[in-house]
Parts: sequence; C-alpha cells; structure tokens
Amino acid sequence: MHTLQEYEGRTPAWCPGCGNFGIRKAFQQTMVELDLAPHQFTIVSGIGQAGKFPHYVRCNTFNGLHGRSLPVATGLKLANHAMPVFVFCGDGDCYGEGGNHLLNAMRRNVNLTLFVHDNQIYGLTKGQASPTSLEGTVSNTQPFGALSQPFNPMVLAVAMDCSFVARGYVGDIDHLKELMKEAINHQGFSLLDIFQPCVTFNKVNTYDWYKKRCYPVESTYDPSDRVEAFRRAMEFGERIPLGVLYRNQRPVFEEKVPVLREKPLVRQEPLFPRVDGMLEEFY
Amino acid sequence: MHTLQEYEGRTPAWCPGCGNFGIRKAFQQTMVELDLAPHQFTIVSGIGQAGKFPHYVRCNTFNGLHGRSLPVATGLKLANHAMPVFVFCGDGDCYGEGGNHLLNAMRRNVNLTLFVHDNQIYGLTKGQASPTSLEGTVSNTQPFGALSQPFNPMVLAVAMDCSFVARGYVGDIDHLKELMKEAINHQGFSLLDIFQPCVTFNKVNTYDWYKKRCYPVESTYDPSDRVEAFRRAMEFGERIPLGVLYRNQRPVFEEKVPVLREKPLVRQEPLFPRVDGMLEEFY
Amino acid sequence: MDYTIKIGGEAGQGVDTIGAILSKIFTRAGYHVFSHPDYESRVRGGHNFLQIRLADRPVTASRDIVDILVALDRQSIIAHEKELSADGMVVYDSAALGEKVEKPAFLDVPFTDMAIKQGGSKIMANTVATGAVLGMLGMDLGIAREVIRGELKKKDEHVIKANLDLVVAGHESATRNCSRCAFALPPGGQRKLLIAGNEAIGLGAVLSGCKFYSAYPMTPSTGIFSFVAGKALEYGIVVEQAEDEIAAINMALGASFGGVRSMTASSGGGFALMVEGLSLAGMTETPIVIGLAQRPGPATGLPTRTEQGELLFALYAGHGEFPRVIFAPGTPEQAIHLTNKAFDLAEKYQIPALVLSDQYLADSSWSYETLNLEELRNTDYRLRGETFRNLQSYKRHALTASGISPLGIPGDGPHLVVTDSDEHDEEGHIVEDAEMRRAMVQKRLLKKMPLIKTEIEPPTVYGSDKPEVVLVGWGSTYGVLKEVVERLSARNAAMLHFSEIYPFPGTQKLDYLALLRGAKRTICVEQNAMGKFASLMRSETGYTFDANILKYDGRPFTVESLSGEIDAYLAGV
Amino acid sequence: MDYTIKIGGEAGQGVDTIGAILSKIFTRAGYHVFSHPDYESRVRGGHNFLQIRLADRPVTASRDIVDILVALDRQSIIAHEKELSADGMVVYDSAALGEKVEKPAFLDVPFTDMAIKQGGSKIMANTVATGAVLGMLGMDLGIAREVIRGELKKKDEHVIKANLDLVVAGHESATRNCSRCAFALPPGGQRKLLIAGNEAIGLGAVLSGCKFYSAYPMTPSTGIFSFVAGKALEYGIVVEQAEDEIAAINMALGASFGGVRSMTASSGGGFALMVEGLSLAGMTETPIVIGLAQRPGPATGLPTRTEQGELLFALYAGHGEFPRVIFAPGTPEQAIHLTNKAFDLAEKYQIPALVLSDQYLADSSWSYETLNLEELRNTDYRLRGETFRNLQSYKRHALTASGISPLGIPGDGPHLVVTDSDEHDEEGHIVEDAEMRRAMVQKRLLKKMPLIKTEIEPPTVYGSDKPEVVLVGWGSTYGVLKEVVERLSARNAAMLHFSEIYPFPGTQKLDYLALLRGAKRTICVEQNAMGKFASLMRSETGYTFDANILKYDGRPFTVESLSGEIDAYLAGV
Ligand SMILES: Cc1ncc(C[n+]2csc(CCOP(=O)(O)OP(=O)(O)O)c2C)c(N)n1
Ligand SMILES: Cc1ncc(C[n+]2csc(CCOP(=O)(O)OP(=O)(O)O)c2C)c(N)n1
Ligand code: SF4
Ligand code: SF4
Ligand SMILES: [Mg+2]
Ligand SMILES: [Mg+2]
Repeated sequence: MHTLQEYEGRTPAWCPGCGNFGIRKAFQQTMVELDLAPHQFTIVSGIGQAGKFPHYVRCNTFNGLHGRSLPVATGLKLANHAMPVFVFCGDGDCYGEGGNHLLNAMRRNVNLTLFVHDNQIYGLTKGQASPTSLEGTVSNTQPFGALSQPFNPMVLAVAMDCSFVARGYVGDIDHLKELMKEAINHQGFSLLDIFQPCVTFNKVNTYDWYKKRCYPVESTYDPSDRVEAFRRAMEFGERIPLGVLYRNQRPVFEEKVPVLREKPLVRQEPLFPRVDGMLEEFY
Repeated sequence: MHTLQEYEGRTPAWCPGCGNFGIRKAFQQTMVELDLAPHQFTIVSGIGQAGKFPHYVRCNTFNGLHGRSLPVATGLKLANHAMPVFVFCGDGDCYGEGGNHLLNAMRRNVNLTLFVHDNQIYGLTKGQASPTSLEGTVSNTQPFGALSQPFNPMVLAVAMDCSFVARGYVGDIDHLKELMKEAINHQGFSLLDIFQPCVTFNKVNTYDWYKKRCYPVESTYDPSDRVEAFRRAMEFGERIPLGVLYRNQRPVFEEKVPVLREKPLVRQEPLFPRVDGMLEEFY
Repeated sequence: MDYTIKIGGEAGQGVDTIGAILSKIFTRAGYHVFSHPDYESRVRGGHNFLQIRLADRPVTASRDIVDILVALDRQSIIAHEKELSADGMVVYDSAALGEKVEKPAFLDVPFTDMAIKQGGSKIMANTVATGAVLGMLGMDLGIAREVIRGELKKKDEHVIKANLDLVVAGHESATRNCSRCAFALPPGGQRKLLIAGNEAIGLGAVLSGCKFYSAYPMTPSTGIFSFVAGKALEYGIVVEQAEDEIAAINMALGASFGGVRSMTASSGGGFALMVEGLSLAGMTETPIVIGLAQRPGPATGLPTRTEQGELLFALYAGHGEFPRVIFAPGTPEQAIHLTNKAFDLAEKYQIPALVLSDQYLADSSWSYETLNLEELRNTDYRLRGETFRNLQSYKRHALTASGISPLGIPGDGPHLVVTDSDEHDEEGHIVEDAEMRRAMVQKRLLKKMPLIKTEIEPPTVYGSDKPEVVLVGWGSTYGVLKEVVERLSARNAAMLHFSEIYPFPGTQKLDYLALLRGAKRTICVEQNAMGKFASLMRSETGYTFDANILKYDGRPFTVESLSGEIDAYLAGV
Repeated sequence: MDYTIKIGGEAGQGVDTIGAILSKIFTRAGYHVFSHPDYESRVRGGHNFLQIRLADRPVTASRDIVDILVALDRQSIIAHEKELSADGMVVYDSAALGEKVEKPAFLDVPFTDMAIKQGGSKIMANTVATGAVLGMLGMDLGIAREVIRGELKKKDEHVIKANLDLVVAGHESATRNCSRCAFALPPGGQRKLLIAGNEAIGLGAVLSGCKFYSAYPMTPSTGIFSFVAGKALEYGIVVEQAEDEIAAINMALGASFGGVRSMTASSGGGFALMVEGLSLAGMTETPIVIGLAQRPGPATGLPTRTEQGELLFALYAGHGEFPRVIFAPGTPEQAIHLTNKAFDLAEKYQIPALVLSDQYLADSSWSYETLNLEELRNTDYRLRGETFRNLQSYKRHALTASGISPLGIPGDGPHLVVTDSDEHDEEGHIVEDAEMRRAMVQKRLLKKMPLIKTEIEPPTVYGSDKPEVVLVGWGSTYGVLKEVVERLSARNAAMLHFSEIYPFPGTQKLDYLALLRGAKRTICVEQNAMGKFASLMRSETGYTFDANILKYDGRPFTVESLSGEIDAYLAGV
C-alpha cells in the first residue's frame, strides 16, 4: 500500500484556488487506491497549466510538446504495453492543437487514459479562448469574441465510438476519483474530461457556474447505448451531465498487433538480429 | 448560360475507369446549372489524386499542401466572402492529415463547400490504408492490416453539428449533381463525402461493392433531427445511406465578423491607413 | 541622471502595472526611459521583476545597478538587495512582507495598510508604491495624476479618486520618511512616447495595410497578435485565432491569395509547425509576412525568456529552395520600419518575409520623442479591377525577365488565377518536364534573388570611423551594444549592427568587410550558444570574427555585464 | 561490355516489372548492374522509363546512350530514339503501338499477340519483351527461368508455365529476327545481389535493432517504410502509419522513451512537419533516427524526382540549439552502414540522427557481390533491468563530464524517469534559473558536440593522390562522380565525397583542405540551385570552391552529362 506522500512532486506553480489542485488530489488518491507505485506508471503531458501536472505528482514523466501528448503516449504504450500510461492535457492542448491526434487515438483504441483539464480557456498563455470556450468569449486575441461553436468533447467521443467517455468536475473530488479509477481500469482508450475552473482568467465558467449546472447521470443511465449517449452528451447548457456517458468493449489495439502478443516490445530479445541470411533475398 | 466545354481543363492524369471522372462530370454540370463562370469561383485543393481536380476543371485554383486546404479556403473566403470557394480533397487528405482543420472548419461554419473524394485508400501514393479504409486492409505499410476503426465522416460531421452533411456516389451522377447543388447553395459549411472507387488500388470497395449497399435516404427522411441523423449516419455496412443526412441553419461565421459586414475585405478601402494620430496612444 | 528602478514581486502582484504607470509618468514628463520585464512561465507566484531605466539622455539597455528597488515580496529583497547602488534604496511594506528590515537603505511604506485605510482594495497598494517611488525621486504629482486618470478612464469616479488619493499618500509617506533619498531629477524635456517591440511590429503591420492576421497564441509573439486584434475594428482587419500554427499560416496564405495583405507570427515551436507552409508560400509565390519571436529552446525551453538561437533555422526553414527576406530589428523604431519593408518586399517579390525578434525586444519598452511614419513604403503591387480585367490574357506564373509574374486576384476579372504547390507551368498547372522546371527555378529563385538583394540596406555603424575594436551584433542587442560602444570610447570602438539580414547585405553601399579588416579586434556578440550570425557571416563573406561573446541563459545582456566581458576579452589579448 | 537497356512506357504498363526481372537475371548471371527509374507522379498513363546499365565491371551511374530501347508505347520512341548508340536497337510491338517503323534499328516483336496466343493475359506481354531483350543480348534462358519461377512462386503452376513459355517465345523471336543485333556478353562472374537505396536504409534499420517505425507515406521515403513493414513480423517490429508526420515523429519519440530503438522517415514536406518534434528530441535527449528522402521542392514540387536541396534545412531544422548528426550515404552499401551508425550515435549521445537521401539514391539499384554486415555497430547504451534497478539514485538528465546522462527505461526499476520539453534540472523537472540553464546547454550541446565530432569519418577520396582537378560531392552523386573521375583520368582528377556531413568532418583524419588547396581546380557538384554544400563548406572551413556545377531539373546527372559539363568548364578556364 502506498501513501499519499509518495505522490508529492514539486510545488505547483498554479494560482491559488485553481481547479488543477483538485485534479491532483483526486489523482493521488486514485493511485493510492489502485496501488500503483510512482515508478510503475508514466504520465505523458503537453504544454499549458495542465501540462505541468506530472511535475507535481511523482511519476515517470514525458512532458512533451503542446498538443502532441497522444502520439507520444501511443508510441510509449506500444513500446511497453504492460505499463499504465496516462495522458494529462489542457483543453487547448488536446482539443485545439492536438485535435487530429485525439481523433486517431479514439480510432486506434490503444489502452491509454486521457485526462483533460477542461477550464474552457488557455490558462498558461493568459486567457485566450480555447475550443471549449463559450461563444462570445472576448480576449486579447478574440476582439470580436469567440465566433466558433464551442467544442463538445463528449459528443465527439461518442461519435468516434471512443471506448470510454466520461466527464468529471473538481467540485466533487470523490466522484472524480471514482471516475479516474473507472477510466484507468477500462481496457481501451478512455477520455475523462474534467471541469477545472481557471480562477484567474475564466470569469464565466466559475465554480459556481459549474455547481449550478453539473449533475451526475442517474444510476439507471445505460452508457452502452450509443445513440442515447449521443443525446445525453449533447446536453450542455442549464444542465450538464457528469459521469460515464458512454462505454464499449472494442478490442484494444495492442492486442491486434501480432508482434505484441507474447510480451512488451521493450522486453523482447535479442536486441539486435542476427545478420546471416539477411542478404539472400537480394540475390 | 455557360457550356460544359468552358469547364474543360487539362487532360486528367487519373487512371481509366477512376471514379474521379464521375465527380468531374457532375461538378461541371453543376457549374453549368448554377451558372457560375470559371472565373467566378475558386477551388482550393490538397495533394492526392483528388487534389489534382481543379487542374482538370477550368477555374481559379489554389492547389496547396496535403491536408491543408481547409485553412487556405478559410483565409480566402474571409478575404473575399462574395466569391464561392469550393474545397476538393481526398479522404487521406481531409480525414487523415487534415483532421484538425476539418473539426475546426465545422466549428467555424464559414460558408465553404467541401467535396471529399472518398475512395477509402491513398491513391496517389499507391495504395496505403486511409482513415476510411476498412479494418484489415493490408498494404505495403499495413503489414498487419489496418488496425484502427474506420473513420465515419458522416457521424463525425453530425456530432460536430456541421451545417450540411451529405454523401454521394459517382455511380449516380444525377443524384450527385443535385447534392452538389444543394451543398453549394447551403449557407454555411457543407460537407459532401463522395464514394469514388479507386479501380487501381482498392480491390474491396469497388463499383459493385457500393452499388450493392448504397441507397438514397427516403424522401420522408428529416435531416434536421440531429439524433436521427446520428443514427442514420452510423449505418455503414450492408446498407449505406446516400443523400443529405443532416442540415441546420447555424449562423455563418463571416456574418459574425463585424469588419465584414459592409463588403468583402478585398474590396475595402483605403488599402493603407492614414498615419496621423497613430502614435498618440503611446504618449 | 541615470536611475534604475526595479520592481520585484510574484506573478499577479502587479509588478507590470506599477512598471507601466511609472514609465508612462516618466516619459510624459519628458524623461528618457528603457524598461524590460523578467518573468516566469506561470500566472501567479514565483519571482518576477521589471526594471526601468530613467535618464535625461536616450537609454537603450538595462543596467546591473539598481537605485530604487520596489520589493513587493521578500524574494525581491533576497534576490536584488545586492544590486543596490551606493545611494540605492529599497522601498517595501514591512507589514505585507512580514518582516521589518532595519537597514538605512530600507524605506518602509505601509502600501497595503494605506490602501485599505483609504477604503481601497489590496490591489490599490500598488498605487501607493507608485506614489512612494515618485516621492523618493522628488517628482511632483501633476503628471502622475493625469496618467492615472487616463489609465483608469473606464472606471468609476470613486475608484479614480481613491487611486489619486493613494498616489498622494505614497508620495507623502516617502517624502516624509526618506531622509536618505538623494535622488534628484533635472527638468524633463519634451514629452516622449513609449513603445515595446511587439507593439512596434503590430503597428508596422497595421500601417502597412495588413488586413488579415491569423495566429495561435505563443509567448513572446502573442503581443503582436493582441496589438493587431486591438486595432481590428478600427482598421478593418480580420483576426482569427487558428486551431494550430499550421492552420494559421495556411489561412494567411489563403487570404493573401485572395488579395489582402496577411501576416502570422509565432515563436520557435509554432514557427516549426509553419515550415511546410513557408515552403508553400515559396512555391506558389504568395506574399506573406511571418513574425518569429525567439525564446530559448529547444522545444518549450524557457517560454518567457530571450534568445537569438533561430537565425539559421529561419533562414533555411522550408523544404526546397525559394527566396525570402529576413529582418531582425534592433529597436522598436526599426521594428516598425522593417515590418513595413517586409510587407512591401513580400508583395513586390511575391515571397515570404520574416521579421525575427525575440522576447527581449518584444517586451522591452523604448522612449522616443516621436517616430517618423512618413517614410513608410506603401505600394500596391497587385493587379486589381480595371487593370486586371482589361488584360488580353493572364498567366499567374508568367516567365518574365525579372522573375516577377503579375499578381492577380481570383474573381476580380475574367482571367483565371491558378497556382499550385507542385511544380507548374506559366498558367499554374502541374508539369513534369525538366525544361519548365528549370525555367521556373530560374524565375522564382535565381532571377529574383539578386533583385531582392539590391533592396537590402547595409548594417548600421555607430561609434568611431576607423575603429580598432568592432562589436558586431544583430537584432535585439542593438541597444546594449550601442551603450557599450559609448563606454568603450577610450578604446576607439564601433558597433556594426545588422538588422537586414537576408539576402545578406553586399558591401557596395557600405564596405563593412573593410571596416572589420581594418580593426584590431572584432567581436561578435550573440544571445545563443553557437554563434549563428558568425556562422552566417563566414558562409556569406568568408570573414571570421576574432572572438564571439555568447550568452544563452535566457537573460539579456546588461550594459555592465557586456562591457565587463568585452574588457576581460580585450585585457586578455 | 557496357550496355544500357531502357524500358519506356506509360505508368501501369509494367516498365518496372520488366526492369526488375531483367536486372535480377543479369545480377544472378553474375553481371554488374546499375538501374534507375524515371517516373511521373501518376498511377496510369504519362511517360515513365527505367534504365538498366549492364556491364562486366562495377557501374554506379546511368548513361545517356541507349543500346536497347524497349518501347511499350509510342512516346518512348519519340522521346528516346535519339539516345540510341550506333548499334542501338529498339524493340517494340508494332500492333500494340499501332505503327510499324521501317528502320533497321527497329525490331518488331508481337508482344501482346504472342501473349494472347499462348493463352496469357495482356500483362504477360511484358514477359515476351523480357525474353526478347535476352534474345537480343544472346543470353541463354537458364537463369531467366529460375528468376521467373522465383518471382511467381505464389502463383498457380499454369501461370508460371505460360510465363516460361512466353519468355522463350520472345527470346526466339528476337534471336530469329534481329540480324542486326551485335550485342555480345562475356561470361558472367559470381552472382551479384541487387539492392536499392531505400531497401538499404530499411535493412540498416532492421539490422540495427529498430523495433518501432512510425511514418506517414510520402514519396520517395515510402520504400523505407514498406521495407521495414515487410520485416515486421519476422523481426518483431511495430510499424504504424500515423495520422500525420507530427504524430509519426512523436510516436517514435514515445517509443524511444519507452526503451526501444525507433525511426521515422519522410520527404521534405513531411519532414517540415516533424521539425518541432526534432527539437523535442533535442531537448529531451531522446534518441531517434529520421530518414529524409529529398525530392525537388519547394512544397509538393516534383514528387517523384530527385534533388539535394535540403542539406541546410536538415542541418538547421528545429527551434533552439541542440546537437544532431547528419549522414548522406552515396551508395546502398553506405546507406546500410550509415543508417546503422545513425542508430548507434543516436542512442550513444541521445540525439536525433538524420539519414539524408534523395529519390535518386532511394530508387536506384546497385549490384554487389556481397555486403559486409559484420562491421555493424550494435551496442545497447540503455540502462536496463538489474543495472538500472540496483542504482542508488537516478537522475535522467544528470550533469556529467561528457554531457551524456544515464538513459533509463520508465517502469524498469524503482527510479523515476522524468523528462521535459521545458528547460529542466538534472531530475527532469521544469526550471527557470539561469545557472541551471547554462549547465544544461553545456551538457546537452557544448560538451557533446566535440565528442560526436570525433566519431565522424572523413570524406572519401577516389582517383589521383595529388589531383589537379577535384570533384566534390555529397550523398547520391557518389556513383556518377566516381565514374566521371575515371573518365577524367588523363586530367589527373580525384573525387572527394562527403557522406558523414555533420558534425562537419575535421581535417585530422584526412586533410581534405590540403587536398583541395593543392589542386588547380576544385568543382563542387550538387543537385540543387544554390550550392548548399558549398555554402556549408565555406561556413565550416572558410574554403570556397573554384566552381559549382548545379542541376535542379529533378533528373540525376548521367556520366556523359556531368563529364560534358566538367570538360566545358575546364576548357573555359
Ligand atoms: C506549438 C505551440 N503553440 C503554442 C504554444 C503556447 N502555449 C502554451 S500553453 C498554451 C495553451 C494552454 O491552454 P490549455 O491547453 O487549455 O492549458 P491550460 O493552461 O489552460 O491548462 C499555448 C497556446 C506552445 N507551447 N506550443
Ligand atoms: C505532408 C505530406 N505528407 C505526405 C504526402 C504524400 N501524399 C501525397 S497524396 C497522399 C495521400 C493521398 O490519399 P488521398 O488524400 O486519399 O487522395 P487520393 O490520391 O486517394 O485521391 C499522400 C500521403 C504529402 N504530399 N504531403
Ligand atoms: S491561470 Fe487558471 S488554470 Fe492556470 S493555474 Fe491559474 S487558475 Fe489555474
Ligand atoms: S489510383 Fe485510384 S484514385 Fe488514383 S486515379 Fe487511379 S483509380 Fe483513381
Ligand atoms: Mg485550458
Ligand atoms: Mg483517397
């Protein structure tokens, strides 16, 4: 059994009151409950306030580029599919810059867990609209207000038949922790979008705003019905559902790769092939 | 009234029997029927067999990079929103390399029409799997067969609340032409996915394969119901629906940009602002 | 008079607000100012500072010595007390810092307490601090009042009133309690304006008729984006935050193809993503201006700090061969004019033009009495309306003697405008044949390059005519090099500064190679680890500098640090 | 004996099948072969050809003179008849071409008719053509039968039989009807193998223990991808077609971080998209091998043709400063060894290593008696298993004297493996301070670079010891330069060929600068318009070549065309 202290990384450089602290707390508890030691898993992250996450949680870490964590995590997981790999991104990171990788991660269905710190804003670069920002959000780079329709990651994920689709909120750490466990335990690509108020730059989507709207899906909700999930995922206004919105049992990518059947790539031997006979095909 | 001859461009370098010829034919007829002269519209295209399209149809042309036609078209349309701008792409081009731009084009809802030559294969580069290739497609770069779930552009487009979502097939040129007209006449971002058999590299999705499966949606079908559209768009197997699957009346991006209210950017004067007073704010 | 005021504190404490208001008061009062911020890549906490140099003659760089340190937190004292000049003072709020320092150089002003007492919020403590600095300097509050009114003009009258009272309170407290304050300001001259590098690039773009700006936020380029965005309504500019930098450059190219002047900007990581699009601009001969605001790399590096590591990246970025221009302004004034020249040459030659800056130039503010905006080159090189319509025939990529083909606007006439990222014929259609390929490379690249080269101005020489020591630099080091040359005047020194970098200036207009060869010592000063400019100099001219002074810790050179390094080098040889 | 056989036809007609089978027959029979294809960016139609040089001594380039032209379409005759040697022959099928040419050099063989008569399909006409060529050459069919059986081994026996009959029929027809055929083959030597550049790079990767290959298709790099993919099952390699090139490089980096050797490849446009990831490799010190197969640019350019335009792009690509190696093999043999060395150095120094090739090298096939695979350098530099687990403590980016930090594998022991694209401390966590920044730049870049430089082998010298004329080249021009030097032997010439390009070789192991300075004329030969290597040479060594011969039409130099240009230059000076 591990203790919460073991997951204490560097001191966060987040603003006091930032929703990111709640994500950290829920994640550390999740690790304790799942009994995963810091060296047993790897976090891949991007750039943004969310991207700093793994520095504040002791763990193996690849903190890469803005928007590119999913491909890194895919490569890493294929190199060592015995190791849990988690991806922590911002909404700008994953839904903006990294949109194409998100689509393809869902199609591939590698057994990764993606946690999106969804604060509906670009935090680290000081308050520009993100894909999830509400229409009309004015910023120093949106003088006319954000003109695009906000991106609804839940709807997209259901449409892409993503293997596990859920939404959490840092206002309810216990619920969030349970979702994290479910997401991690799910076999296949899992998306957990987490509402995380940015107290400095997002003056609209505040703790209050979320509190008023968010509700957990009822216990009778059946996340295996894709059309129902689509209908529910579209709900984003006066009421916003939290919880597992969709789930399926699609085969996992790495199980379909013949060369990964026996063991993870990184454990396969010999490291270097024998050369004899190699030239025969060229004669 | 214009004649078909006016739209005769260079001699196509496509393979004999290629489905692309049908798209060209339908498009040329569409132009005649819409009475748009070659110089009145612009085609932006990417790289691939589909990307060569505008060279074979007389028109203003920006044949750009693989995967990047949507941003080019967006910039062009915002520079001159009085001019019809059409985008012609391959499935690899638009759903693969260009995935992120597709997501954002749908969110923006600029009044563009996107035609995707969907042959479920990379044609120009000689037969690798594309995002729409069926699972299991073996090629020189997919030795284990394509392992990802095929991309369903119709489902994605409905999920993204794309303003106009339709599918056509070169096996029925008249139907295709009508869809083209509807797509072009629709105000907002329109996606028309067109099945176009690649007779050289795609030995599965042949004319026959499509013929067996494709059917036009019934005349009672209501494309304004997003959930129903989602359900219908998911149909991709023994039966595949053709026609307008979804349509909405979302406000068009360029109408929301205050500086475009009076006239297209390219017609605004003066070209260069007066400099007096410009420095005052710095004192 | 040459004072340095340093304001230190955590991110979010208002270091930059105090700095901005003080700077504005000083310039409005007619003093010369140079200021530069130093901040971390975080939004709250950590340690930031902003340094203002205040003088009665032009100043163009920061110094290592601090005369007044405004310490908003304890870290500011720990980090910067040692930088104080002999008469230097620290002004702080012992209650807020939880510590009273009993040293003569410390002036305790209860910023927060006073603010709250006057019914103001905690944030207004910064107004007290502002007043205190003015008091310490012995400056009267007339202009300060005016500036504060101006800054708060959108606020309620009672907020304005409270702030005005607080500035007085801070001023009084300092005047009363700082017996040791020995600062004295001569009368100020004509009012000055204050402009930062990013604002200057943005202003240059707006004044050059930029009508379309698409970008993705990235420090330190975002200031250009927000400047242009702030002018969008007034000047009829479409600004669009793209989904990524690839989209940003492709959108800008689309708009340019559509007939309007377009720009994008980013820093290294975002520019890296634009590289394919840059090459597309080259092939399709679509004019575009690209801002590249450097920061220390590789990868994310130090996002809020400065470096000059990307000169050769900017020069060789893009697959295949095509012409480009690269400007690296050394001052905000140059930034305006070179951004304008970038727009002009981009359209004249139908090429990409790069404006290379860095975090130091981007965020540093310079004062000027005025700026000459009359010399801007604004010519419309496109074929429009009648002219285009009346052409007998039109070929977008016609082979011409100059290599420049007519730039028509699609939809503007009966002629088709066709271009292609593949090699193409004169009409813009795909070709495969060797002969047309050769002709197009000659047209696009080999014919244009020498013409573009004639547009390039030589480097700036400052200091001695026949120098024994030549300091060479490019881009943002202009200001510090200039001041260091002044300090070295006993050594018979000069600065040679390059701001128009590519095509590399020839020696016809100014024989800088003769200047270099005539000197005893030539030293190339760069903010990078490998001497990128020195390497370019050698590849372009064969000339090798005697020495390179390189700095790659993300902090700018200061006057003292650079002259120290140069003295040490000269003493050693 | 030195014959050139050229097969011309439309895309899809089987030019490459005929070429591949003929080449295999020739090498199996013990002759030397060099072949290169010339094809358009289309799948059917247009005009393609493939040229095989067949000789009794090693040949390493193509010639302008054709001895046998196999014309599958009329365009082949129009385009290439003029290339025929004095005794040259055209073999064609007048029925298929719809035209009977009544010239003595034309041999009409009814390819299609014979194929159909033998119950074969139209495609089998190509087997008749193959037989006809062998007949014209007077080669017996023993080996041809063996090769055809081998190629068709997965087909039904009746298909094999039909093809064997057809090759005989073609052979007979030619033997009977070509009274003018004056070709004569000496007996062949030991059997040869035939390998193309792309296969060699792929083979080099597989033999170096590459376990992960992610890429996006792009001509002319796709051949590497498909070679590795073809070996995936047998050698336990994960190959994945990424959604784009950005994903490709980031996946490869993720896999490398995970502990396996990884590679990606593309051509210029795709590489452009990888540039940010390249810089990420630099910052995180993640080993990676990147293949860059050049083609003419800018942008899409001429997708199926050749150019050497991206040397400086490859060298300076990526924001910020970090070390890299660049190899540009000149032959398939070098391609195997330099790909192996790229894997070795990438892991040893934890850097990106680039293998720069081009369409010409990628698609040209060379014959060898055998290749020495024993000298491959395969060392595992990672900390694995016990060694890693037993460490007292571990810091991924520990500051060391060599600059090389221990490369652990995440999950492989109790130690955390942490890396970051931001500037970081020894443990891999984000930092802001100047001192650690300096230490990391020194570790990552300044300490490693000189060490890496010691690994670099000098350029190859071929020809005279004390040459008067030196031809300098790099990458794929090796073969043609070598043959041209042989032709120039009367001129006392030598070739200086660079294949290990960066870090630029020093002169300790071989004083190539002395060689150049000792020569009367030095000529740098490149397939680009601006002389990229010449520019690098100048920036690295200060040396300027006397002349540059540049070609940028997308077609490779042939022996005659290059020696002609050189003769003309030498005659002129
Ligand atoms: C290629 C690239 N473009 C832009 C940036 C600048 N950048 C850093 S973080 C960020 C956005 C952060 O927003 P989000 O992903 O929502 O994270 P948050 O800070 O809100 O957690 C941007 C644009 C970058 N680092 N790299
Ligand atoms: C950045 C980049 N990557 C790869 C390529 C190579 N490429 C050209 S076309 C193509 C795929 C074509 O497939 P698709 O878009 O489906 O078009 P099709 O040929 O099937 O019509 C690829 C990968 C390229 N030109 N640019
Ligand atoms: S800026 Fe917003 S998201 Fe970033 S740390 Fe502060 S509160 Fe959190
Ligand atoms: S390869 Fe396929 S898609 Fe391309 S032209 Fe030929 S048939 Fe059409
Ligand atoms: Mg965010
Ligand atoms: Mg396709």
